[in-house]
Amino acid sequence: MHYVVHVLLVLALPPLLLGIVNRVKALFAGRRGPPVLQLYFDLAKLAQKSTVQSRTTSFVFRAGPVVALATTACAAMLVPFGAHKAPLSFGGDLLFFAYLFALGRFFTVAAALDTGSAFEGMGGAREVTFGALAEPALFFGLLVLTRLGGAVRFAVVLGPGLADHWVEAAPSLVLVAVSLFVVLLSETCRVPFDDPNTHLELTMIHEVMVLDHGGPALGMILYGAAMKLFVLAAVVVGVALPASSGNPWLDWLLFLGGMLGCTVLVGVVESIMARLKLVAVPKLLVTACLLSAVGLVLLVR
Amino acid sequence: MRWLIPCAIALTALSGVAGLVPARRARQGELLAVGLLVLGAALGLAGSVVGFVAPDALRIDLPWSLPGARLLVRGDALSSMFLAPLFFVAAAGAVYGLSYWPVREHPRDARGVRLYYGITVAGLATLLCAANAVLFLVGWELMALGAFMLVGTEHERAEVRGASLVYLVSTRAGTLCLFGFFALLYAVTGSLDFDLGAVPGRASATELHGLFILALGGFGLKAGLMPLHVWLPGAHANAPSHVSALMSGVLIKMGVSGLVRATAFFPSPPLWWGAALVGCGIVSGILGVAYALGQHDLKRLLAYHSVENIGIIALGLGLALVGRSLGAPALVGLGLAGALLHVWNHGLFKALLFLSAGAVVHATGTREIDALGGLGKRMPKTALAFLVGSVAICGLPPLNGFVSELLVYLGLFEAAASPDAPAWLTGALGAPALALIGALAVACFVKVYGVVFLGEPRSAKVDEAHEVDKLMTGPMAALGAACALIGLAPALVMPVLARAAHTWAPELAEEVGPVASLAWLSLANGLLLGLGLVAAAWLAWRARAAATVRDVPTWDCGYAAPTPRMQYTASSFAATLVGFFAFALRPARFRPELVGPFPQRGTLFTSLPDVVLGRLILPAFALIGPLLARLRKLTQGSVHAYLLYMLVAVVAALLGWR
Amino acid sequence: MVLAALILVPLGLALVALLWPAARQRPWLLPLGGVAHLVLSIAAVAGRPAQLTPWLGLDPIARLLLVAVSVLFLSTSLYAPGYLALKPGRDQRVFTACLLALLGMISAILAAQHLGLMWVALEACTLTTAPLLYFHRNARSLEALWKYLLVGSVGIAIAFLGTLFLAYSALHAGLTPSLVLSDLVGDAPRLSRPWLHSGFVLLFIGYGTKMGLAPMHTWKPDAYGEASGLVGTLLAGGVSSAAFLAILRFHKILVAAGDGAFGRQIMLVAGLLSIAVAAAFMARLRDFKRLLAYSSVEHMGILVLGVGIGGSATLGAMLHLVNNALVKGVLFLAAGNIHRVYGSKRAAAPEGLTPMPHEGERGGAADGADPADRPPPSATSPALASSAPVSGLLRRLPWSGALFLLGVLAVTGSPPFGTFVSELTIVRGAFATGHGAAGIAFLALLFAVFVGMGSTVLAMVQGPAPSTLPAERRDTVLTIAPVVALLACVLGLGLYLPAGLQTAFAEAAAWLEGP
Amino acid sequence: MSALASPLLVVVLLINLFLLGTSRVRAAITGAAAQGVLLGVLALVIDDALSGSHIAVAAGAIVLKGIAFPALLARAIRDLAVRREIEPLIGLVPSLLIGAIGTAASLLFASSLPLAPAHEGSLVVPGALATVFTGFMLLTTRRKAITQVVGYLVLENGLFIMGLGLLEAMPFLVEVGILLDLFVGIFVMGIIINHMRREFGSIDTERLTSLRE
Repeated sequence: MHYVVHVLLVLALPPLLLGIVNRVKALFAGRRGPPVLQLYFDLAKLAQKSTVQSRTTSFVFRAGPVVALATTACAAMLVPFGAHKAPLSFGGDLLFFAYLFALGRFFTVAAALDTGSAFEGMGGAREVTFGALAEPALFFGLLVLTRLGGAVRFAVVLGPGLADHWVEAAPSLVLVAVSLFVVLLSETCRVPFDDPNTHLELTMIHEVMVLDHGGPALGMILYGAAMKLFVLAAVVVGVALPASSGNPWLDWLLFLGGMLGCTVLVGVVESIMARLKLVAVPKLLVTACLLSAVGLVLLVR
Repeated sequence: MRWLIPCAIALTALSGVAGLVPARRARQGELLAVGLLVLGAALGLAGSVVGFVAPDALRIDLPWSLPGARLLVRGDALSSMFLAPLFFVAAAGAVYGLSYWPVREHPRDARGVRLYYGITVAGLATLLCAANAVLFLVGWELMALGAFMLVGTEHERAEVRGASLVYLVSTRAGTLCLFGFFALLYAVTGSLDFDLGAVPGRASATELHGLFILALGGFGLKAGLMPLHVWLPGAHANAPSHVSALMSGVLIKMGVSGLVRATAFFPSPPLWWGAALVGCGIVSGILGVAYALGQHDLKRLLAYHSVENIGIIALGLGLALVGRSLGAPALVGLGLAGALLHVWNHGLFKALLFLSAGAVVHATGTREIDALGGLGKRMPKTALAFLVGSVAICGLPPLNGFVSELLVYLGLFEAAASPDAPAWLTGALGAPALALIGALAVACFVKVYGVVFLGEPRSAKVDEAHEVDKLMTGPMAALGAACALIGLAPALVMPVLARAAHTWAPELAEEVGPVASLAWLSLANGLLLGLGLVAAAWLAWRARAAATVRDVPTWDCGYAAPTPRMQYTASSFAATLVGFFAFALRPARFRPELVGPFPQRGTLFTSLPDVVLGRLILPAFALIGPLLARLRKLTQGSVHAYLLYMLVAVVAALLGWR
Repeated sequence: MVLAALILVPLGLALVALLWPAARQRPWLLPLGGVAHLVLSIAAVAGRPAQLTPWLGLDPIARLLLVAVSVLFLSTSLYAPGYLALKPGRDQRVFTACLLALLGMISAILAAQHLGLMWVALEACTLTTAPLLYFHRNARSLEALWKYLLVGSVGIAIAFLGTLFLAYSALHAGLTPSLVLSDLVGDAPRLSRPWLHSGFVLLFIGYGTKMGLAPMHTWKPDAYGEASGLVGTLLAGGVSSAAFLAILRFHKILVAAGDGAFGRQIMLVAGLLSIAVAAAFMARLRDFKRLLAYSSVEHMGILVLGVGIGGSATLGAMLHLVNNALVKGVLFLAAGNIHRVYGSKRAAAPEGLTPMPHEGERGGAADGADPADRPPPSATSPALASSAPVSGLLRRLPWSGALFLLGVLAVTGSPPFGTFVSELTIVRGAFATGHGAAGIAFLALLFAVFVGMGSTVLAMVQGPAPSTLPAERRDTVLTIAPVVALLACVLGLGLYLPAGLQTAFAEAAAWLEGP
Repeated sequence: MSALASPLLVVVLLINLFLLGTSRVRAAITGAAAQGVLLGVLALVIDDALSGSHIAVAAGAIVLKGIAFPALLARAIRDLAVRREIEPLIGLVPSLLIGAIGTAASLLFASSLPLAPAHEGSLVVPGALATVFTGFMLLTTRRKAITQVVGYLVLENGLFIMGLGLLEAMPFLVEVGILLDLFVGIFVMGIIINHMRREFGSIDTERLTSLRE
């Protein structure tokens, strides 16, 4: 039953998050902004469109969006939502989760290179570069969580036990939560790493890689990006808000509330921060890495 | 039964002789030779299977008249662990060689290549099942010298000569370390036979340290652990590709097998052994892949990835050693199982990558990454093979690379959760390092695959490249299938790993490792593939429903006439990441002098020479040479000086020694 | 009687060679002598230890060496006719005679149980070698000869002084001085130590000069560098080994006197010194015949080191004695072929160990034009003028090239050649007898030696072959088959020791160590 | 051990110093000859009992060392038109000094060696060592091949003295061995010197330095 809810949430909710983010930004800018459901309309429209593909491209170009979406969806099946178990859970699923995104990155960048465009190559290069720096930060975070939980699986590290750890290990958990949030921002290509609505190809990361995609493929990409935000937000919420009331339905509400909070936070960050210079991005990622490393040290001393 | 592996060795050793026939019968000759080698490999595979189920069935113990020598052949699970990939890759490479290096294209050296190939394989098999130092060293040197002849195949080219000399000198350094190792072992145990766990009772602390240092020197050189990797890139890059596959896939693993065997002698090794291996592993892993990122030469790049993967293996083995020192069987089991499985996996996907790279070289005649491009359309099978290899070597699900890295990861997280400092330090350093290695590997292989196989050809020669024939694609297919099999059904190999790990550390239980979670992993991989198929199907359906236009140029942000030369190059792709590691890699940039408003046409050229070789060892040689040359002033041909030396000798000896 | 025949038959044949009229058949006296000698020596070794006179007899080491030298000479003698056929207009008469006489003298050294007789024989070796070294009759060979003779004679003189000291030690002890080995060994405990010690030192230096131990090795590169492959083989494999046996006989006296440690200490130092000097001088040495000379110095050092370490290393030294003698044949004969075809003793510049601009990039390795590439002094002599440096042997002279490469691998102790077993045994002995430092130093020096030899030899066998060489110069069966046979022997010794040999080596080691 | 031996040996030592000090090739050869004759006499007086081997050795020494070789060398000088001055690598005075020091050192060294009762207080051993040392000096410091041969001759003289100490003890064969060998050695050297003159137009062995790394 709850697995069905889990799957439904994963399939239905992601576009909404992006709508909320945009709405928050609009409010900060003092505009009304697009409707919250705008992305749903866009996806529906894109699904109908016919596509134009460069003659340079091969099957890899079409595989990009497919793999990106598939990996994200698969990852979504691993993350417990709030107090609810994930449909798929096994020893080491944390690592599988991390490497799924790497797989998605591999094919997205490959698809970008398939077009042979210098701009998309540039974007791909940035994607893998920053991805490589985000990886250690993520793993230091996972180390902290597993050391607390005692096993390498979401069900344990984000389980009810975490609430007690918040009592004795609050400092490290705060640090980890922050660094995971930074990782979320970089993985989903939000400000301050990348600006989803910039129009200068030279400065883009994610957007420039998908320049040549159109129609249904572009739809899959947008949908996949939204789902990625959803999944990572779920992890951050799982770390930051491990509360669980006795009632399962209450737990769902709790979780949704946490997600809303996290999304709004993303929106706020985008509104109050400017996009970093590309050269400054690594510094931020290394900082995140250090944060969670410090968290680990605090834990073992 | 017990003669299975000796027969395999004999067949492979002699296979090349069959190829030594006059030119007009050359084709039959090489077919016969490869046939013999494949037959021998089949026998050997059968033997390794026997080794897993009934180790004692393979044991041979005959007297041998040389001092300290015994014909002691042992095919236990550990040997089989290395024998299996050896024979598999060797057979694949031999078949591939039939159309990659045939006599009709290389009349002068093809026969030699086949002969030395067989000898190398035989040496490898010999040393793997040898249980006596003399027999081991014989196999070891057969391997080393055969490989040396193979590396020097195209010795008319200066680069090849340089590479083969560096290889020869460093392999000799390793062999001499092994002389020392076995001699010291003899001094401690009084025998040159490998009997497990016999040592520590009698060994003093200094002897223990000496043993490990000598073993690390000898086997680490062969394995290519940083900073002992100096010979590896040149040799792998300059050998014929199926030889590179054998060397990178199997030969360097002999260093690993040696380290595994050597450490097996010590039930409770000093803690610093494991720590040292973990350190070497991390350094090799990160710097290896960082070097790979900066290479322009396709095969040299793959060679540096061998350094990286050896680093991962060393990380696992070091973890197991740390676990053994601390008496933590979980670490031992996971670390060793991960290392051994990675030996298999790397053997498979690195051989696959070298074979497909060889196909590219064969079709285009260049190893220069930035001169290639767009081969995916022209050589689809090769491209697919390379893609599979890339995904596997990056350790990405659903292929085999992920499984072994998962085991190592689980061990590292286990260690990180443990209370005592050495263990959690290992985990806390190892896991993020492994993550970084994986991410960098992704960057590197996206780069290679994208630049070589995607986009547009960067030169005319590449434009008219054609797919290679079945003799070359067949072996690639076999290797790729093996990668997929281990990736999708990892639970199958767990019992084998458990047996091997048990042989190494008898205190371990017969079945080690998270078999259950590996079954779940297969399920998750299945789910991943399912989702992918659904998405692909939907996209295809939409594409059929709505018209799709295909014959337009890439949208290049409004630029009218893009040319292939405007594509992003491999060098630029990796520039930023290489920049992060500049402190260790010391990249060389040759940038043009741009003056005035309308500067002359100039070219930028970056390169990443090996720091250890280029800035440490070669300068050292260049320094020592003149010093010794100065010594030569002593013999400038004056007979008076010669007589004077005698007088001095007489006086000194008479006064010194009475 | 057999022993006397071993000495007299070659001498007689030498006389025949001097008197033989026809130049065409004359060289075939050498194989005749070789076969006869081999038969005789096998008879001598198989027969019970024949001590007919107190003056002649075979101690276990001599048995080993006798057969080894006999095999070496036989293969050399089979090589000789083919070689001399390619050298018309040289004085074959004296050459042939002296080769045979040399064989007789070497057998005399091996069979002599009287140290004075042994000394005379060794000196006679020096003198019979002189015409052999001067075979090419040019300035360089003359210079080499002068140095060889002067240094050698002085060394021999010192050895004689040592012999006198030894005798005096007996005289001083009030014994009737005798130079018969068995007597000396018997009376050893009562010999006067100061005389014994200084005598041994002098003998070691004197015979060490003939062996070519550093720092008395200086004549070796010159002599071997100018000698033909034949002569080099017999000098490096035969005379040096015989001189080593001479030293061992005195060492045996020391051991019997309970002073083995004294001799071993000296040998340990001298051995390491010789290997070190050889290694130092081999670095970047491009003249491959001098390279072989230094290799011989190195291996004499290894022999002495093995005995100096003692214990199981002694067995290693015995193995190495035979292996080295045989492999030297391979090297010098193959080098002779190469020298003849290329007309140059100089290897091309090696690649790879010199720093290269952006290594590995765009195939851009160093082009090997190093400043040390100036024309060699050998270019001054007319015979070697306009000679290209040696390269591309594997293409131009596949047989000789491969044999040379294999020989170098064998001489540097690569498995599965016999030298590997002996060197491993020596290292083992070093660690087992607590000479760990010496063992490590030995390994390090072996590496240095390998770098020196390896880089030069690779530059010779690999690379493109010079196109200037006249096509008619190539390998012939007569100049290849003997080398192959010798290499096969070395390989065989590395793979299997027949029971007889096994006991022979064991006896040799026991004879040296035991009472 | 007759009383004559020691004085004779003193004279031998003096001849050593003379050889080191003289600046004339011919003088050097004459000195060596004189030393040879002295040694022959010494062989007769060294032991109280006079045996056949004594006479043989004495005769051999006088004939070879005293007459034959010097004559050979003298002829060589005449034929090869060698310049008459000895050209030492180090000055004559230094070589004299070193020679004196060497003689003293060999006396010291010999005193550390216990002597047989027969030779108590005799100069046989130190004389032998000093003469050997002198020979070495001549070999290492004299440029001309001829003078080096003289040095070798003196070296052998030293050995001969040592041998005299054991004359009655040593078998006959060895003594003959020395003389024979010495003879051949000098003979071969003489031949080489001839060739050398033909090849290099001089017998200045300093020029023989083309063989080197």
